[in-house]
Amino acid sequence: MPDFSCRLSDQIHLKTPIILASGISGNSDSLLVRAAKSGAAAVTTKSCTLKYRPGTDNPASSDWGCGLITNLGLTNPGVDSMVYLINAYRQKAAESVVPVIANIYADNPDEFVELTTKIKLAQPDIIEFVLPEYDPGLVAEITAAVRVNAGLIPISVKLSAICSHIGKVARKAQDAGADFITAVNPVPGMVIDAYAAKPFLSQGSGWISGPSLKPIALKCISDIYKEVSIPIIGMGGVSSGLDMAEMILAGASAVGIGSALYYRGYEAFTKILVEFEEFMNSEGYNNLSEICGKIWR
Amino acid sequence: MPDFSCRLSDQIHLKTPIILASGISGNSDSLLVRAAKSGAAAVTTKSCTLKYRPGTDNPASSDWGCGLITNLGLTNPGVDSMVYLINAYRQKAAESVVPVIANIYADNPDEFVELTTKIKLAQPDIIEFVLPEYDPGLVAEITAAVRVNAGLIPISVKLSAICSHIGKVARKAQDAGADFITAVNPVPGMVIDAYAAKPFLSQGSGWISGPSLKPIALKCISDIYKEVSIPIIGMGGVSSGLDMAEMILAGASAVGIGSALYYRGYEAFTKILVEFEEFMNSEGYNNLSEICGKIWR
Amino acid sequence: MEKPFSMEEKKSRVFTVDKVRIENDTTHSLIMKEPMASEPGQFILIWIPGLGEKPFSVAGSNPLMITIADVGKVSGQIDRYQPGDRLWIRGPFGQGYQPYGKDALLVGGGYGASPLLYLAETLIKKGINVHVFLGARSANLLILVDEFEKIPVKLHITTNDGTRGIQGFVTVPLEETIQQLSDVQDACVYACGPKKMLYGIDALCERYGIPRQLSWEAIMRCGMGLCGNCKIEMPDTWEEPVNKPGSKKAWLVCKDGPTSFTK
Amino acid sequence: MEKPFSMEEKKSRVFTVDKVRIENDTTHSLIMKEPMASEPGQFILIWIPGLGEKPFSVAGSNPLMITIADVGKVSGQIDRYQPGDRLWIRGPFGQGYQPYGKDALLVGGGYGASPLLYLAETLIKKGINVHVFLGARSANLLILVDEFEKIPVKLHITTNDGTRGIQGFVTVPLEETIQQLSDVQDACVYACGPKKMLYGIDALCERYGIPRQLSWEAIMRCGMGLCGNCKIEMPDTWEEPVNKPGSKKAWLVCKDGPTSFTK
Ligand SMILES: Cc1cc2nc3c(=O)[nH]c(=O)nc-3n(C[C@H](O)[C@H](O)[C@H](O)COP(=O)(O)OP(=O)(O)OC[C@H]3O[C@@H](n4cnc5c(N)ncnc54)[C@H](O)[C@@H]3O)c2cc1C
Ligand SMILES: Cc1cc2nc3c(=O)[nH]c(=O)nc-3n(C[C@H](O)[C@H](O)[C@H](O)COP(=O)(O)OP(=O)(O)OC[C@H]3O[C@@H](n4cnc5c(N)ncnc54)[C@H](O)[C@@H]3O)c2cc1C
Ligand SMILES: Cc1cc2nc3c(=O)[nH]c(=O)nc-3n(C[C@H](O)[C@H](O)[C@H](O)COP(=O)(O)O)c2cc1C
Ligand SMILES: Cc1cc2nc3c(=O)[nH]c(=O)nc-3n(C[C@H](O)[C@H](O)[C@H](O)COP(=O)(O)O)c2cc1C
Ligand code: FES
Ligand code: FES
Repeated sequence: MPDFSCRLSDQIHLKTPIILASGISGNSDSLLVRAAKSGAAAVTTKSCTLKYRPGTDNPASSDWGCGLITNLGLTNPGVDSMVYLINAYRQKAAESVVPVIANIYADNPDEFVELTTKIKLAQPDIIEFVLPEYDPGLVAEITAAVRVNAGLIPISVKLSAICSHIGKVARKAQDAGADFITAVNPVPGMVIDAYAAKPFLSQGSGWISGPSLKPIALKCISDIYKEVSIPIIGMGGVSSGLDMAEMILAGASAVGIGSALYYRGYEAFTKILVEFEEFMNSEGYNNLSEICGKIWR
Repeated sequence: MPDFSCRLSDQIHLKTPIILASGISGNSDSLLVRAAKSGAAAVTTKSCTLKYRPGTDNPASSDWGCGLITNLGLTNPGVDSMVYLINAYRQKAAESVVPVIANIYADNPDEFVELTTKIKLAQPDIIEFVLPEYDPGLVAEITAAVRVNAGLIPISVKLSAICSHIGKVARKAQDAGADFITAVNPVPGMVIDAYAAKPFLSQGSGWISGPSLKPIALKCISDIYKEVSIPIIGMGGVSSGLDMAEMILAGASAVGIGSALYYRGYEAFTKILVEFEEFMNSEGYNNLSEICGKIWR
Repeated sequence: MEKPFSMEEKKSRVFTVDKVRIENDTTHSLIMKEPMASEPGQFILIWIPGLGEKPFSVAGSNPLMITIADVGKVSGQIDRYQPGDRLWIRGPFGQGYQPYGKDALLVGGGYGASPLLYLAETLIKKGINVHVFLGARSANLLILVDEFEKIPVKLHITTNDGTRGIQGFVTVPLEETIQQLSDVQDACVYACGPKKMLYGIDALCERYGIPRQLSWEAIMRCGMGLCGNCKIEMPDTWEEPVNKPGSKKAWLVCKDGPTSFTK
Repeated sequence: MEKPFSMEEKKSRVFTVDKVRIENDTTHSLIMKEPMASEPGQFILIWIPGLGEKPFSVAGSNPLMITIADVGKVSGQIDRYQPGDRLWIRGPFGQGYQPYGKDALLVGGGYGASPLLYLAETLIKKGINVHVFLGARSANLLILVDEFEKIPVKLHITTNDGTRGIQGFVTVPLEETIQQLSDVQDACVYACGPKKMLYGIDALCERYGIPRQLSWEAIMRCGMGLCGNCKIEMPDTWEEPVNKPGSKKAWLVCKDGPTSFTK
């Protein structure tokens, strides 16, 4: 069996490279436990904001054929409850516990400082944050602010597939102190029902994830890989072991899955890993570093 | 039967709203004739540059399951030959002739001036141009330059789905003199073959068109529709009459098809129109303006 | 390696109301013109453009039928629908009831009875012996009684106020019937209704060691097993399947359910 | 309204060489371990990662077989492949030959013979009477002769220099055979080879009023009917199908072809 251990940094060692992406089950300690028990090597909480957000009305999501569209409106209990939730997760997971990545979101640097200070109380293994805009100056400012306030906790900047010149932006984030890059967040999209003459989602538009996102994500990840030296947590449309291989070949050190839980249930973690192992065996690879970024070698 | 006539401006009247998108068969006068005879209400030539470009090596395209990826490298005979080709198209099409949209591409405003001056010799019905970057200042500068040099010929700015704040950029283009907006050009993507440990296309990455592009395109078009008052030539993943309806409902005045010719052949034009007519009849619509942008009413 | 999913469109489709059947003061059934391949116990999502989308049980598949209690925004709007009106429906979703054993005991509380007529018909076709237990607070809240009377089932009715059938809870005639079964292992209780009733029935079944399939409700958002909003905790009697570790404390109604099966 | 296409993956898959058969100095056949459902006359695209991708005719489908003349970059690389080596293949693409009538006259020029063995086998199975005409400049450029000798066909060989078979062009024995046919309308010529040969055969067939299916070559780029690079003009004898207006002057080898059918 190939060696799947995944060393993201001196502090962060994952038993395999598969991670639960943010926003999937991430508002429930017991669902995070379920993900951990189902094979996730790390779990990410739902993006949390300073205050509770109820989220949007239904319909908030749909399978439109080539992928999913969702707009749940950042439903989350607020950062204080999230700290509680992370602790509850650790306690309930007991010996099944895996590292937890706390995802935060704010509109401006000041809020990010406050959020970082608060989420730090839960001592997450990584603080991941979603940027409101991809202006390079702002990216640097927010990253530096989170970096300073996170103390010893490593931080990851999560970039969206719509971030133009994503490689350069990732580089800015690295220079401003990011320990990892998480990529990608989905692209905006809209599903219209012609008979209703209305967008399907209550909010009009949403974000496109799942299979149709994969080639876009692979391009982003390979662009980032060429620009940075820090590890990339890759995601976007991974639902099989081969997808996972492609993402690592493009330059990801670990791989997040989200929509795959719709296609394959919580079993997705083990199924994808088994398929990935088949691939590694059939091609004679022994460990992850052999294939990470290999398309460029 | 509903009234399909499509008045893009005082000068440009199309018999239906369906257009051949740029890059599909657009380097051959006789293929443009075939498109016109197959039901295209207007045809667009391949993007042409000042000089001949041979294009990329194979593989240059693939059907990856949810859509297509292509990177043909702007293969085109150069603007002088394109002028010749447009004239040949008109002559060969004879009574089947439909308006021709000449698409041009350059890296900088100066080249755009030269290209516009040259392509004008063919007296295309519309000059459409693809921008090298979406910096708002540059968009305005290039649009103004093309506008001045195009004389009486209407111009359309073609925007890509990766253009962030696409509505605002379209607004800039309108303010700088664009008569129409064409949207969208495909998003960058990469298809990787895990067993080969290589990107599939010879150039590494390419552009994603076809079904998986549709929700992204619909979002762009609806964003543009909210910002501009000029007509939008919408495209991106349209391969059925319902897709076409969705795009018009989002705000397009006419609809381009490209990848659909792969899925349905040149028959795509009539098939899509027949399906669109079925939709219009079943919903009791009488003409295009009733549904254009209706999701916002 | 095969792709782990098929690229079918799962978007809402337009359905047209063919007939409306009044079940009681607040409940009625819509019979559509179109069919939808589905199993009893599965659910669909009904979208009223501009208003919202809510889950409903499949109450018949060919043509598609749904039974709706008017309790709020979406159900209230649907309540006004007449033949010819259109609804947008996607589905079916979730795990349905699985025919099991030779005796079936179907228990419906309030509009929880809605999927049971369809289930009863399916079980009868398989040669299974069907008992139906309908309970409600009062006679005017019972539904589908006339329909059940038309098919070969043994029907037991209870109302809390005694306005129809036996006075009391459905669990009373249910327990009597369980006691009369020749082999509880070869029978199954199928229940749908409020959470409290399900917990009660589960405890009763556990006492007698009889298999049961319970259909749960929760507030759904994504309906795709992603957001986690529909998470419920299963009763202690429910054993965690080995392929779903951790699901006992975190069971998704939209994806793991809506029906659970305890043998 | 149904979706007009299925979301199947059409990406390249890995195939492994099982056997290599030498056909002549520059041509050899690769027999793969895996099958590929396809019809004679269709083509596939072979990708050599890092090198390029080129079209080749299907020369057998179960297992997949291809016959390749070493003329350049990709074919030269494939020429070196041994059992166990891997190739990346997608397809099949395009329109194949359609079995037609009771007599079949198969004409191959040079490596143009490559799809004809597979075609002959398919036609024989349908009870069609098969003649095969193989032509080349010289004996050492002929291919598949031994293979055709093993199956029940009437084989005619020509070489320009007379080193094997009749000296001259394939059109000579072809014309003789056409003249002997009892009913030219119930027969069909199937040809594959250089463009010039195809034009010649088309003119000959036109003179005798015999149906023909010709397989064309062109330089392909997208292989998807989009770029227009594989466009050719069909001979004047070719009537434009009503559902393909304008295609006579703009026929796509990758999508309309590679085989044309003139009745
Ligand atoms: C798997 C599943 C299957 C379901 N099957 C059916 C079915 O077959 N028939 C059916 O009528 N409903 C069914 N429901 C419930 C249904 O989805 C809606 O919750 C119900 O119609 C209320 O929606 P609304 O928009 O009309 O009410 P809202 O405007 O959302 O709510 C109005 C008020 O009613 C209360 N309320 C909400 N739901 C209920 C409820 N279930 N009972 C009593 N009060 C409630 C709310 O708390 C609120 O105070 C099912 C739910 C699930 C999860
Ligand atoms: C529908 C279709 C089916 C085909 N089927 C087969 C087949 O079954 N077997 C097969 O061997 N080839 C077949 N070909 C031709 C094949 O696709 C390639 O063109 C050929 O193998 C050359 O590719 P290359 O990369 O090796 O040569 P390149 O490096 O591209 O070319 C090298 C040199 O060879 C010349 N050349 C290119 N093609 C040919 C040719 N066809 N004949 C003679 N010289 C040529 C070029 O002009 C150049 O000078 C088919 C082509 C088409 C369009
Ligand atoms: C239902 C849903 C909710 C999501 N919520 C969040 C979120 O709160 N924060 C975030 O950074 N990403 C969120 N995402 C994005 C995912 O973390 C991931 O980046 C994206 O879905 C791409 O991966 P996938 O194709 O595997 O789903 C969400 C995705 C989905 C499908
Ligand atoms: C093979 C191919 C070549 C293309 N070439 C060009 C081009 O030269 N210039 C351009 O503006 N767009 C080009 N496009 C983009 C199309 O015009 C269109 O914007 C895009 O494909 C989205 O539409 P579709 O999904 O219907 O294909 C090309 C698209 C394809 C598929
Ligand atoms: S409703 Fe979102 S997980 Fe069930
Ligand atoms: S190769 Fe592109 S159209 Fe045929």
